[in-house]
Amino acid sequence: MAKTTTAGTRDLDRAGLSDERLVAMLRNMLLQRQLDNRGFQLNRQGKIPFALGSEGHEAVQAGAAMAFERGRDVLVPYYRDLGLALGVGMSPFEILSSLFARQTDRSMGRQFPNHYTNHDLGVLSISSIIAGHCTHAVGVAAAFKYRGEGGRAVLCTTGEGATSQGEWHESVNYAAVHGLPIVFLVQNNEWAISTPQDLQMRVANVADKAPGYGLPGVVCDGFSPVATYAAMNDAFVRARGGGGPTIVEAKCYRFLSHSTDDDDRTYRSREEIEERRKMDPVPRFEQVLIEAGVIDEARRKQLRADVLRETNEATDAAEAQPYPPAESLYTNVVAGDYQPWQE
Amino acid sequence: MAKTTTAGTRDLDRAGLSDERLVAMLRNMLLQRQLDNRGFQLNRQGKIPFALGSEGHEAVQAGAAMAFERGRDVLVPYYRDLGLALGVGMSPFEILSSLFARQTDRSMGRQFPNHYTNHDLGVLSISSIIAGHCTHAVGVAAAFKYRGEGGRAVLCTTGEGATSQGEWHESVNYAAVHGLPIVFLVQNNEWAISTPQDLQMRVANVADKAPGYGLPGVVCDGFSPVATYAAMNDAFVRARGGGGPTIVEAKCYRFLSHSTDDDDRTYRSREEIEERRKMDPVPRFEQVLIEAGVIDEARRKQLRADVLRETNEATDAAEAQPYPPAESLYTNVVAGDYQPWQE
Amino acid sequence: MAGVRAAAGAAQTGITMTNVEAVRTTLHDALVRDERVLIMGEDVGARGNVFLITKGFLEEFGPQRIIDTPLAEASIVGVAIGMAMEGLRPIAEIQFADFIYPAFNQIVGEAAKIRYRSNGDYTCPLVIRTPYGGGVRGALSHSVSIEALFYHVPGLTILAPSTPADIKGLLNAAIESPDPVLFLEHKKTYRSVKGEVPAGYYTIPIGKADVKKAGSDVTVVSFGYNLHQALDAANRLEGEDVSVEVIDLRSIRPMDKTTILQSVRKTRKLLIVHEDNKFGGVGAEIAAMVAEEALFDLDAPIRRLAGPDVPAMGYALPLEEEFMISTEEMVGAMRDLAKF
Amino acid sequence: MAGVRAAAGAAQTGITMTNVEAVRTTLHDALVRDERVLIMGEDVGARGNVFLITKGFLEEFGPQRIIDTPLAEASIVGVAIGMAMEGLRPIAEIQFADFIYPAFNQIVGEAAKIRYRSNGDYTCPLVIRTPYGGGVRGALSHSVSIEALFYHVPGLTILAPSTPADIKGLLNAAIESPDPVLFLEHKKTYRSVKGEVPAGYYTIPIGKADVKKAGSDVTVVSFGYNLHQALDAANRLEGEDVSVEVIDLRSIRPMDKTTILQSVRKTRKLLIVHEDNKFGGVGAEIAAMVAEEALFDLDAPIRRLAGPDVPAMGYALPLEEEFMISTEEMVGAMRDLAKF
Ligand SMILES: Cc1ncc(C[n+]2csc(CCOP(=O)(O)OP(=O)(O)O)c2C)c(N)n1
Ligand SMILES: Cc1ncc(C[n+]2csc(CCOP(=O)(O)OP(=O)(O)O)c2C)c(N)n1
Ligand SMILES: [Mg+2]
Ligand SMILES: [Mg+2]
Repeated sequence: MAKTTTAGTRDLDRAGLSDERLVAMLRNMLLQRQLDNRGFQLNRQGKIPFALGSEGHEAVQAGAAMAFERGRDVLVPYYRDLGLALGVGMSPFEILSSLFARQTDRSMGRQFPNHYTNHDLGVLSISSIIAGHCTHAVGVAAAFKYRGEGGRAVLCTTGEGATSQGEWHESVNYAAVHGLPIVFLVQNNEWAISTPQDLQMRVANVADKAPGYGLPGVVCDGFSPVATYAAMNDAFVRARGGGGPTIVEAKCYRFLSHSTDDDDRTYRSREEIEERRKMDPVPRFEQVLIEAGVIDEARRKQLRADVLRETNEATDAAEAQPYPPAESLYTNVVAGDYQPWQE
Repeated sequence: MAKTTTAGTRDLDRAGLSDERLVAMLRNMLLQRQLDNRGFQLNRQGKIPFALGSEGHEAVQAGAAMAFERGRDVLVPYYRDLGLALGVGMSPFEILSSLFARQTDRSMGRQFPNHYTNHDLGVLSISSIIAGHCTHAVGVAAAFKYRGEGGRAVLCTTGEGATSQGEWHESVNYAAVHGLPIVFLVQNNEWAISTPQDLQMRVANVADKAPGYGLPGVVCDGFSPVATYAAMNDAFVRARGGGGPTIVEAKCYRFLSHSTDDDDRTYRSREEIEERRKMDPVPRFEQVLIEAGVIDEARRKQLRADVLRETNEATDAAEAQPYPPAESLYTNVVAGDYQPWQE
Repeated sequence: MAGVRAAAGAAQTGITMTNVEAVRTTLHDALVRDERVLIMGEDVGARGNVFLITKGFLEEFGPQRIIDTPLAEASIVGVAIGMAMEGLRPIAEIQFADFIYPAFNQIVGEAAKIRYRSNGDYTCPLVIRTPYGGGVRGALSHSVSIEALFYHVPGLTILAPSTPADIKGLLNAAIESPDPVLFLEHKKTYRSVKGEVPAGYYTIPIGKADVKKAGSDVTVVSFGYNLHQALDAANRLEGEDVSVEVIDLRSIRPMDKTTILQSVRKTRKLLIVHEDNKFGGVGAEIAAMVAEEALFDLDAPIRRLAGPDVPAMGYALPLEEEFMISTEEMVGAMRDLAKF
Repeated sequence: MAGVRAAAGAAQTGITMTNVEAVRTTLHDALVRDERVLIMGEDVGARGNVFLITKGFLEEFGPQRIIDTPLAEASIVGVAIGMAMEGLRPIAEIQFADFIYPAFNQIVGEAAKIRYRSNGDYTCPLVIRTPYGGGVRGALSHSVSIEALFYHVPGLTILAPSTPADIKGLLNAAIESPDPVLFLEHKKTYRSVKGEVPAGYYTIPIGKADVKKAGSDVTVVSFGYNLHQALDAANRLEGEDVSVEVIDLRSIRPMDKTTILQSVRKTRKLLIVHEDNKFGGVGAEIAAMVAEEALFDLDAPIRRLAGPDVPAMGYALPLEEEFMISTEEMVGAMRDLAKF
């Protein structure tokens, strides 16, 4: 029978991470925050039609990315995974090319922002259809197992709202029955657009759903990158070693409106947001590292300056790129030339 | 937090049922067995193209039907629910009209056998698409709650295989979130055609899935009509009283092949079936009632003779009916006359 | 295409409103009129739907009637089906048409067949509303058209009105209908199309197209956002002495044979315009019907101007523009056909 | 229609087998040939599929390659998609076509768009096989045709071969294809249609129709079970000196314009026959294409003989017979058209 454990604390229990890796996580979080803000800024400036923020998810994603092994593991993300995308190796230039829908975007300006693809890095292409990607993640894990590629695992992410979808259920169940190397990371930010968790499910934790699949379910503090790393690393190690899937629920919060098209003032209180803001993982983790002596104030400033510069450079470079040409609409429908009426 | 309890024993703990009701359950079981056999017989005689048996499910269905309140509750069955259909008031003639696809069938010979409909009795029309009916059951329960019709509940049945479907998950979750008056009865007969339970889920009991929805999950002995009645009655009482949904799992067995189109020798051992046959609920419940002095041998014989006569009469009467006319193919597509091209 | 006017023809007195307002007020009136009417979907409650169509409804009608569902489309439609079978009049919303696929089984496998399979013992008076269509930078999964995935399905009714007055009349007809209706709202017309809406309750019969502009040289059949462009194009061609009749299909299933054939027999030339991909789009059935019934009345091949056969418009502006049919292309096609 | 012979034309030496045997041996060879090939679905293991197509495969190839999945179609297709994206060549089975609806999202929303949305960064070489069609007393949910629900979708390939030789060649082509293929097998032809199958590995190009019988008076386009009836009907009409050309469409998306237009330009008369409902069926696109490209080559209206526009055939024999198109009806339609 599966058990539900709670991993993670907020102290600098560093979970075996070196100073270098702790700083790398902080850098990832700072860069995510910076790029995130840039998206909203560009939208306000009228330069891009849409942006979707991940503020409040930085710690989850930095921690999860740190547990991910580049070149071995595969990421099947969802649209709020900017930090994960960066964490597994995508560049700010790629992110901004996607925001600007430029030719240098890997999808050549086809995809909505935040719908990354990078086969080289093992980042699967996703649609906007909530939970539609979860079965794909399971299929990749099944391929690893079929080919006997021990030591590889898949990271499949969603929000808590996505767990209501039938396809999420089918994915977790299939992975459980077949004991596949996969980690289901649920980033529980309390809201699905305007729908709060209690209209989505009757349980307190998404992780409570795990025993019904015969799986371990773990809740971790998604405001702490170390706690998330620890929980995710356990799950990854289990998956890579043939121990099967885990559901990890990282409790976090969505600080911003759902997207630039949303206005959260209609459905949630300013007090709730302020309350959660006190836990803001970015300044908190900076503080933790400073107090632990891992970085000093100067290094903090330096890091902030670095990610700003990087973001500025990437913004300018991406903006300078051309749109994809209109003719590119017709390519890559299927292999080769494509006409539904063949001559 | 939900807990999983196990209800039911095999003794004649009569769960408050009068002699009359105990005998009614037995009669239902005998009739179900008889009609079931008749279907297979007619198929072997080449009189009908298809039949699907429910042998091994008699106790579950007699018990569940006894907990159902006619005229108040609604049944959303699945295709193996012959005993439930009878138990809520459908006649052998209706069943046989459906097997023979005669004009007197409520669907006018449209539906596959075992896909009942009877609005008067509160039996919802279903498709063959596994779990497709579960959301409908939830919708009916939602209507009861919306209209403030306390004291009414919905019975939604499936096999254990159906619980793998995304739509089953969405149904149970919706009902849980909204606290609806519904009982999900899962008739776990160990097989889904040729697929055993362990290729369907990684948990030992379907009822183990209930806590993940914040619901009570109950396992009962599906070879005992009294045990099933007891578990189902608790669940119905809870639902009718506003206590929300319950998942009841009745452990039973499918004694026959999946249908007349199936041959189970390819995928399960004769030994397994023989072993389960020892638990055959029909002779066992007869024996229980005889030992308890509720019926005697003569009454047993009489009951058997009664259901045989009833079945024979219904067979003759149904067979004598005409097929629906070819023109009836075109009616009831939508209300009124129907042409996709309107003139 | 901001500021497009609703099609002419109606000398109605009423209020001028946008398409989105027409949806909103019609839903509101239905809730007031009939207790059996419920609205359910994702974010229809406190948020008031992502286009603010149901804004304020939660406060006015309460959470029993304005239901924020879990994020699961199959259950949104499926639960609504159960309610409908039990006598309520649910209006289910799919937040964007692109997200209707998970509910396909419930719509096609279930809702459309309930009356038929039970031979009328049960019915399914259900409305499924959803915004569709492109031109709003929605990229691959916020801009598809879906009518062609459903219009083949017996038992379903599909409506796609283009003007506020038609929206009101047909949405009322959908809610009155004793059978399941898929109600499609082109999101680019939500705020860009305005028109007068008659006061009071009325319905428009399902299955009737509407001649939005009379003409004699070419018949154009269209609907949705394209309809407004087609009217613009037809108006421009008046200057060139080309007289175009523009038919607003409005009802996709059933379709109006009489109106189309009457017009084609008069103009002897047919152009079908729709935003969705051409191959297997609804234009195919219209062309096939005319080729079956009025072949010798035609003076030119039947022309379909439709979306290219690629999965969707891209996010980048040039990709969206390339996918969408421009008014200029319509002018060109009408002119060519007139001259043929 | 037991004992129908496979369509003529091929002077192939090979083995004579039924359609179901052709599916079986082709799958078997693919498993032997290519380690990346897996078969997954409900009851494909010990049961060997409900039509015994994969019987014995589990013993021969093991449970890692012959996967009895949980009862959940969205995951059957979805997991196969993931495998395909990761380089395997899964062949997913939907037990009956009627049960494909829950997987609609994965097929239409996902598989069909993966190459496109990633601009070729990822591909989805996936085959989805499923038995479809009626005439076997399958009633409402074991006899539907589904091609029209999918043929509108860019990015998908849809094949529906009718003879054992075509099944082998096109199933091999499907497995070789780097893009998702929906492979439709008419279940009434499984055991009733026999024919010779060339030995050795071969493929038939996707998108090519096949003239199964040459003729000069009328062109008939059909596929599936109907194709064999159409050949019967055409043969009967030879006695009346009516020469019918019968084209086996085989590939539903893409479709073969050249073969159809060549034939129509010769016979000047077109009859389309398909079992699925008429309105919005694939016959609509064929008629529309011809009305667009060859209108003035026609000497008669384009005729479609198709299933009635009701949700499905019923279980009672008269309802099934009324739904299915009889060979006599085909004879009548061909004769009428020839005389037109
Ligand atoms: C199938 C589907 N339905 C609806 C939507 C619209 N939608 C986009 S995001 C979202 C909320 C998702 O919530 P959650 O899973 O909690 O993730 P979060 O956005 O909170 O990170 C919704 C309803 C969609 N994209 N796909
Ligand atoms: C969506 C769907 N997929 C597949 C089938 C084919 N099928 C019919 S019954 C069945 C097994 C169902 O097993 P279970 O739910 O355990 O019920 P049981 O038949 O054992 O009572 C399957 C796979 C179907 N009817 N619907
Ligand atoms: Mg969320
Ligand atoms: Mg079972």
